[in-house]
Amino acid sequence: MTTTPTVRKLSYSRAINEALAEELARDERVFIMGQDVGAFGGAFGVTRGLHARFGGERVIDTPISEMFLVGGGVGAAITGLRPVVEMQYADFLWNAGDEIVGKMSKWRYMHGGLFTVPMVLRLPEGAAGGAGPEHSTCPEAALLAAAGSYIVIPSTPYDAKGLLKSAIRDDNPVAYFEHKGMYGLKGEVPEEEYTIPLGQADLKRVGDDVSIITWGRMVHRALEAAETAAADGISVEVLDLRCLRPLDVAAIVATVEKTGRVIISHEAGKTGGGGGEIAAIIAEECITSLEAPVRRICGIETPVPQSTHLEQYVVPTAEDLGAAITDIARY
Amino acid sequence: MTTTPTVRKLSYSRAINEALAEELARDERVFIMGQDVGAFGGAFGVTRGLHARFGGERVIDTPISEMFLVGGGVGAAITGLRPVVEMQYADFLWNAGDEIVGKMSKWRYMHGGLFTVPMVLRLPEGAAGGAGPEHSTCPEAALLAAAGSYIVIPSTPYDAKGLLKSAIRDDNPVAYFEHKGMYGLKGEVPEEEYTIPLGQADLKRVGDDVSIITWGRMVHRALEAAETAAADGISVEVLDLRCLRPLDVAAIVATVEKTGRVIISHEAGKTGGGGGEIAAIIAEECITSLEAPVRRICGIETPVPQSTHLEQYVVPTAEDLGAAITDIARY
Amino acid sequence: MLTDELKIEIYRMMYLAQTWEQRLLRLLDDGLVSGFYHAGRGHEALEVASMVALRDDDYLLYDHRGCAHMLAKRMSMVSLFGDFLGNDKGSTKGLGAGIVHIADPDHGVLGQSGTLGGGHVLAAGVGLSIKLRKTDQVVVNFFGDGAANRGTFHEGANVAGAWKLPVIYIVQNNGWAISTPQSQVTAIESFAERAAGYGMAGVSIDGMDPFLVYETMAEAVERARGGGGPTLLEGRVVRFRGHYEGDPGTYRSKEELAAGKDLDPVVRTRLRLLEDGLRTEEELDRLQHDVDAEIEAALEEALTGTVPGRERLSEGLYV
Amino acid sequence: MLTDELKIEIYRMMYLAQTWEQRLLRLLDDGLVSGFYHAGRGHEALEVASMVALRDDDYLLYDHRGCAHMLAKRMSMVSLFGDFLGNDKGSTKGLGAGIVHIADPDHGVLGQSGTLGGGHVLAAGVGLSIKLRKTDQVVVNFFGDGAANRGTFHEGANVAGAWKLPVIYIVQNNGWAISTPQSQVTAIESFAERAAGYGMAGVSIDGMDPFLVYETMAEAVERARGGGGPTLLEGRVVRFRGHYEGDPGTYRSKEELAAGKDLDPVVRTRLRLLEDGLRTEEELDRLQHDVDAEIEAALEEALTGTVPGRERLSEGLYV
Ligand SMILES: Cc1ncc(C[n+]2csc(CCOP(=O)(O)OP(=O)(O)O)c2C)c(N)n1
Ligand SMILES: Cc1ncc(C[n+]2csc(CCOP(=O)(O)OP(=O)(O)O)c2C)c(N)n1
Ligand SMILES: [Mg+2]
Ligand SMILES: [Mg+2]
Repeated sequence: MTTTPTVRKLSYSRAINEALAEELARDERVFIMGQDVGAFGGAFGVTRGLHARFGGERVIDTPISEMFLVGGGVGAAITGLRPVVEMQYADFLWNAGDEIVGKMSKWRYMHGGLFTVPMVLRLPEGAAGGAGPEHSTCPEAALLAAAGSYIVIPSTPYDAKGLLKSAIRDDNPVAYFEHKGMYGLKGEVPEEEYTIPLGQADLKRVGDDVSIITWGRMVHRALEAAETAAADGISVEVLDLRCLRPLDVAAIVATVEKTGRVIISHEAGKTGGGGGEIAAIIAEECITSLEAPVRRICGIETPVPQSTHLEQYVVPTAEDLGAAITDIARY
Repeated sequence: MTTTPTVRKLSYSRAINEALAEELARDERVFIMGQDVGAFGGAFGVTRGLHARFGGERVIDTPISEMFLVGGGVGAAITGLRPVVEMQYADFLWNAGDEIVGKMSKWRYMHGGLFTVPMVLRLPEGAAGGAGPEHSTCPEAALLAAAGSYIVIPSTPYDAKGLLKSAIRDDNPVAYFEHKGMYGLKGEVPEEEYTIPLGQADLKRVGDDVSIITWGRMVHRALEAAETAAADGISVEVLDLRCLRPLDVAAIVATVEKTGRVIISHEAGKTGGGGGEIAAIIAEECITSLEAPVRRICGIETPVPQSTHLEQYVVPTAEDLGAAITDIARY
Repeated sequence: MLTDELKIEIYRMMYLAQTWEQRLLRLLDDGLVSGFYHAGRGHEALEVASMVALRDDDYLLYDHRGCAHMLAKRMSMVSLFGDFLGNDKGSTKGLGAGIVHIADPDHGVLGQSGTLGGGHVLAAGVGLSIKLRKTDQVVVNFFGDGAANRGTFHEGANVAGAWKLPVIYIVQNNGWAISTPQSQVTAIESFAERAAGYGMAGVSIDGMDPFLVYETMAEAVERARGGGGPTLLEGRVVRFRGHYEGDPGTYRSKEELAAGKDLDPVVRTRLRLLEDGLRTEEELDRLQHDVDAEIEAALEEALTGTVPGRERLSEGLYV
Repeated sequence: MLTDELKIEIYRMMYLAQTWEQRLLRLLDDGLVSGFYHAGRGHEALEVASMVALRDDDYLLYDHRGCAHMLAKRMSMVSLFGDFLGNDKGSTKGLGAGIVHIADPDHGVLGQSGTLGGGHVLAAGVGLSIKLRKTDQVVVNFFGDGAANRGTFHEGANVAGAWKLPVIYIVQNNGWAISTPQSQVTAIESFAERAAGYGMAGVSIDGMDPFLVYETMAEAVERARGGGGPTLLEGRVVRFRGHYEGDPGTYRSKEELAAGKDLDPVVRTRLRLLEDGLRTEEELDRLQHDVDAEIEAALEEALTGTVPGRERLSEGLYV
């Protein structure tokens, strides 16, 4: 008789921490830098304990210099190291725009493939607790045009750990978005080491009538909405893309062909969010499978207000999704 | 008997220059700043003559400090002036990412509407003559998510002048993209003053069978392809969006409903280019009018190579569009 | 000139700023005020005395460290409370709200960049605007020792120096950026050492001494108004509380903090006024009592405000 | 130590850089080489002598002003020609091509940021990498007086100073950024004045004197290798040609340019070698003749290269 392994539950934040610890231990070329990532453990506590365990040369506190954080990471990466850079907020990618888009993403290509740029940018994103217009966005789509870099957005502790380990080991640069509102979220994470390949979407729920294609924190609201819809007899499939690059086009096409009714949902505002790209791919690749117009259920198209009172209206809720499901199922 | 007014032809570059001169003369709050925009006349000669005519306090040479260019522009705009800032290359918007996305676009909203930010960012874009990965892109879609700023991309001398004058007079910030490869392009520009409202697409060619939705320099390749297709009996409509924000959704829907066959074309790479947004809108708003899948004919999905030999393969040609037209017409 | 009346006014405003913040912290404790607050306790002398040296039409780009600079720039306390309460009594009518995006054009309060250091280049642009409009205004940009290392500082300071713009950069050097001590991320002791590289006047002073701050600032303002160009004014200050409310602050030693608190600018200034015989104990008690009442009255009014509804979510995005 | 042999080598390399560039300009005239070229004529002493003070395993982030630094860092001339011809003889096999993105990992040539000043922060990261890997390499970052004003400089220099990284920032101060004179956009005369603000050694020298450059550089390298931290080395130089080929350069007076050309580092160094009796006229003629032949041979080989086909457009994008 085999014993069921005891299932361990970890928070999203701890899962990331564990991935970092394991990779720091495994490969001495890996190091972490960012603001207050050292003894303080990071603005959100994600790097807690790493400074004590690995020391100040592996876990480095930096000045408030985002261009250095990324550009310096590139410099270290092309000379043999594997930096994991923490931005205090994902929104700050705009403070290092050229370093991300022009240097991290292009250095290898534009120098004829002579270098690799194995670095990971950790980007805590999302609306959570009134952090305002400059500390609350989900800017992952800003990097869609930045060919050369991968874009990873895990939605569960399990995915967060497995994808981060792959990202650190990958020789391409990776922008890794982690939603601040999920740090406390708990989920199963095996004791044993594992990795998740970049570029594979994950069916978080299987269904027949309607597909929700989503990523990041919206996955959970989609699952909630799917649960509610099930009670009404509508079977909803939830596809978590997990990566915007490499993008799992096959998984997108498969779910569209299966249900013919698609809702795309992300927290970022609709215009210029990643959903446009997904909708376009559907319109190109499998439009004839559609039984209803595509719908995007996304964040508001304004900066995120500072006031928590208004902030609550910014991100689509499970109810918003529920209404869209009912609508599209009836179409 | 009325006399036909003599039609004046001006280059795209001169049309922009004229708009600048007229607005500098009309409103003393307007000033220009940028690298070498003074006596030198700008890297591409667009501001030639303005320094001599308006002096060094209206046409200001700046250091190589893109964050100051934009952020300083915001500072001037919220204290009563109307800066027109020239970036030497549109790609450099990434060097001032936070200033554009976080400050220029958000300052008004996030301070409760207490300020206006009447400024124009002139952004010379596009592949032309081997300027390489960091001086050749068409990054207009990078600002799609930057609600608060308008995005203008004129394709003819007439549009360039009329839209720039409107942009300068508008109390909202405007990112104005001008394709370097069009500076020499000539077209009719009336002697009389005129402006073109922001947010109105323009049907550059009327047709019945296939719609090409496009903007910027690709408009001309689309017209060329349309001409060729006409010889084969395919009637192509060319819709020049002219602005990505405000976006003329009605014009998009109208042309889709008319022809049912849509090609979206832009010079920027397909993934993360503005075409995704347009395709998504079609998939949401008028998918039932489609007789064929949407097609995107766009630039390559790599950085633009430095070598002119390779650069020629980067931007879709009229032939590429022609092939797509034939294909989609037959579908 | 630092008259006796000005000294009293500076003290009054410091006391007001401190007490106002205490009251705000109680609202936070009561759950009435949401979000991040970075208490300014300890920074009152630098923030208040420098602002008292300005005119109403001078500009301020404040920083996140408390609200004393805004109060001293004569923003209404009702508006400030309203901003934190996120209601329509606030300067931003509940739309911005919270310290980050308070503003008041009538008093030259231009707002803040939430990405620290964003103000460095804005300030240079405001300076350029003043020069082009040929007024004799000045603009002040506040920031911390941490934000001093943003590249925006280089670009703003270089232009301000090259074009002799009327910009005053005030670095509130409390030695810490959240948990990171200045010495770990910066080679120099004083940021004023960077001024010369931009052709700027640079001065580093005890930012806990309001009268010294006032006099240094008055000089900088005079220079700026007279076309003499920008100043980098460093005030050495002490952050009494955590980086934000809730920060355990374990990275800082008890001794360091205790030594810092001995320099309390509010307490010491009161003593000085008494020692110099400018006011009696009773007079100061009465002054403080009046301030307390003012604050309570302002809060009372602010609490009558209404929180904006969902329909106002996009208000102010476009003109 | 600057031995006589080193002096000859420095001269040889300067002559080579100058002649190599002449040859390249002929290719440009002939339409064989595409694109933007920013001639380095006049900058040879600074670019060559500083690189001669390095080892092969030291790193270089060059700038757009000519190719003398790359040549002196021992890049193959065949590769360099191939890069400009955009063919597979180039270091980037015709994929990067043109001065902006030449590279040679074996000689530590890490490439260039086409957005000027991008290298400032990369260099600091390379310095950090050296420190973490505990080698005694150094990294050199070249840039002009114009690019010195990018905010990236502040962020890179601050870190380099704070962490005593082995970075040498070389500013090639030719007084012009395209048409914009330094004095119009910068308050200071010498960028070395900015070094102290970062806890860096700063020195400004005549960049037209290769032996002085070598000695100053040797000191900076020794300091960096020994853990003494970064240096900001300003060389005052003259740009003999337009900003790019085709720039009429009307913004600069004939007198200024003529005076600059009188300082020709290649001509004057030859004279010095003769005056000091290190070599005879004939010996130098022979040396130059050999260099000329080397260049022609390299070009001949480079011209046999093949331009990459369309199918290679995305090569090297991902690993
Ligand atoms: C560009 C940017 N990077 C990082 C942050 C996050 N952050 C907020 S406050 C802070 C520390 C600021 O330190 P300092 O400038 O010294 O001001 P103090 O808090 O000490 O008054 C940091 C890192 C930010 N808001 N903006
Ligand atoms: C960030 C950025 N801004 C502007 C440019 C355009 N540009 C290329 S060269 C140049 C002038 C450079 O001057 P300087 O740094 O003094 O070097 P020099 O050409 O004199 O050697 C400019 C403005 C650029 N490439 N990158
Ligand atoms: Mg501080
Ligand atoms: Mg120069």
